Amino acid sequence: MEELDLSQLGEERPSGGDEAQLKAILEAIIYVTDEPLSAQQIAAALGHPIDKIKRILDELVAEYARPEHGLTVREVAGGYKMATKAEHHEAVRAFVKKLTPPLKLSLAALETLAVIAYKQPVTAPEIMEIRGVQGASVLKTLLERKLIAESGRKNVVGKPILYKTTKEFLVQFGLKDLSELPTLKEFEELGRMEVVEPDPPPETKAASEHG
Amino acid sequence: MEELDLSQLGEERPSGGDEAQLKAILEAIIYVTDEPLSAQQIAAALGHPIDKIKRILDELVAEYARPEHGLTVREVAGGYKMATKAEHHEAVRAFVKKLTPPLKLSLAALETLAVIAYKQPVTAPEIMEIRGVQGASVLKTLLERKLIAESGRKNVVGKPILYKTTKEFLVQFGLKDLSELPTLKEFEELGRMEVVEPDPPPETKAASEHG
Amino acid sequence: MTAPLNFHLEHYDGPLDLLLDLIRKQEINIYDIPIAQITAQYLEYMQRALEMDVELSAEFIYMAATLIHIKSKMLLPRDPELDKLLPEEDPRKELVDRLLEHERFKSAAEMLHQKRVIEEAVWSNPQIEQFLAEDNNPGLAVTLFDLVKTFQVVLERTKSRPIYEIDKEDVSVPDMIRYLRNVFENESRSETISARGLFERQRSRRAMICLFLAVLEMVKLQAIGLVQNDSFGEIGLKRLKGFESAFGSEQTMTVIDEGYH
Repeated sequence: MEELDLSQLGEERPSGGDEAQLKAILEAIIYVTDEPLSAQQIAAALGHPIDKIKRILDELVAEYARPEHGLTVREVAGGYKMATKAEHHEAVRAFVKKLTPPLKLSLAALETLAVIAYKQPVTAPEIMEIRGVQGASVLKTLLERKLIAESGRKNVVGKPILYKTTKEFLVQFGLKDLSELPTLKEFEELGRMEVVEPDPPPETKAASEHG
Repeated sequence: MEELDLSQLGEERPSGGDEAQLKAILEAIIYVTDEPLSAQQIAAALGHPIDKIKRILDELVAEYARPEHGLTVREVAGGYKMATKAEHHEAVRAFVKKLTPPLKLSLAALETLAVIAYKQPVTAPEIMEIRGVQGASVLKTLLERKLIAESGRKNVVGKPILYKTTKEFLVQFGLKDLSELPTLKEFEELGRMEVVEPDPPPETKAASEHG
Repeated sequence: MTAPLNFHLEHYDGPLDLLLDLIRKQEINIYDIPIAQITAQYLEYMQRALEMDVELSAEFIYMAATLIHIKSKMLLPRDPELDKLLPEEDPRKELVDRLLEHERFKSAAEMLHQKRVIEEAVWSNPQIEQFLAEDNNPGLAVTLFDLVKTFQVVLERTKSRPIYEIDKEDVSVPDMIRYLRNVFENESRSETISARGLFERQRSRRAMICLFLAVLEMVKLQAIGLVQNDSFGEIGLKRLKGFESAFGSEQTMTVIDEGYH
């Protein structure tokens, strides 16, 4: 396939007259970089006189300083950097806190959940046996998230608790019922595992269990 | 960290200053977050009516669309997101450091993705039928990159897994929603136009087929 | 007939791709495909692929059969009277429909590619990290696919479980006694359990030593016995009558726990 010619998207060489264009480019550059960029660095990279760059940067600083902007272009450490205005930090922080977090699971939790999903009902020792990992279980996390529930006790000495997945589990993974879980055979048919990511050495895994 | 009472942030006090304040906060929020945020999410978290939030967001979109801005507030995957404008990519590229992880897809993967995008939910055998190729290994790539996801099973013999595109697909391809995709009919018309009718070379005349 | 194209032998992603390319490159009207010509070219491609040891999948051969079938159908003379009553469908129609459908999706793929090119020229620089609370530890946002894949990985790991030293504090003799108790409880009463099997399942030297001591403890308690059917044969562990009285209450374990503390 051919590369799309992006010059069609309306880029013109920033000429002396086209200050709006240059200002736009400066805005984009300051947004994109994490480290403060000095006027000199920018001027050198874009091939424009430093005075001109400095003047336009100052315009940007002044514009973003207006109260209707929540962002600011600041001069820090001899360079320019975009950031949120300090007076809105609490509002932003509160907002971020309220964002419904996606279902996040540690690798250990995901492994445990996978074992329960496919082997249910199953006891904690059995899960550990399958996972080949000893140490603190993540069952509590999964119970708290209502992804698994207790399902009676196994009729062996010690009567260990059996675990199964819940309705919430089905909802979270978009399953109508458990029979919709892909079988391992189906998974393998999706193409041989090309061992994409090398398995972390077992020591690290065991260590992270305890951590 | 104390929870800030967001209702202090200018609600129900219909003065221009408050609206400017709210706009500033919206700008800061969109700048900060990595997932596209829907107007509804923002309205719910800030405790403002959605109409008001939507109006101010549209103002932000319009303002950043002006050519003197190098940034844009885009509607992607049902939400709003800040990014640089594509037309400045050459100037910006020099300053970018590992911001967008590359997403390189093979032609086979793109075709499979196209079939899923248009026919979803769709099963692996149906995809293969359209593409005229066996082998589902690209499905694994697409699943791994979270561009597609399982979507239940089709109620036919064998209960094959159905696939659909994800929100990540919309984000990666810069789509507001699926309805933004051109219809398949549009492609058909494109194809028809390309058929440079008469004048087939003599030996290809249909008559020679039968003779 | 000589092929008008320079075939890129490995280029085609399936027979539909090859056919479309033959048709479009020669500017053939897709609604009136000269089937004999295309079939010949198609077969020539397959021949060349064969010569160059390019592996062609089954669907290339199936398509060759389809083309020959269509060709033969078109050669059959048709009864003009019957045609009036029961107009026969063009034998090429089904193939043409598939080709057109395939082509539409090729165009769609091209469109997606162009959208990606634009997205690759767009950068976003979220700064959410600065606003995340410290207790908001990042985890994995997971899908069903992740779940299956994880299970697969767990099973793979079970197969090739390596021996490694785990934390010294992790295994003790009482642990191993409990482990053995569980093993026997899950087996039928008369079953002999292979000692070698039990030891092979251990993942550290310490675990093996603890298991060995645990076996001795349980033999001492007369909960289990050792059996060997022939002089150099496998050693097996067998549950004895004393098993119940030894483990019927928690008392035995309490004593052992204290003894090894």
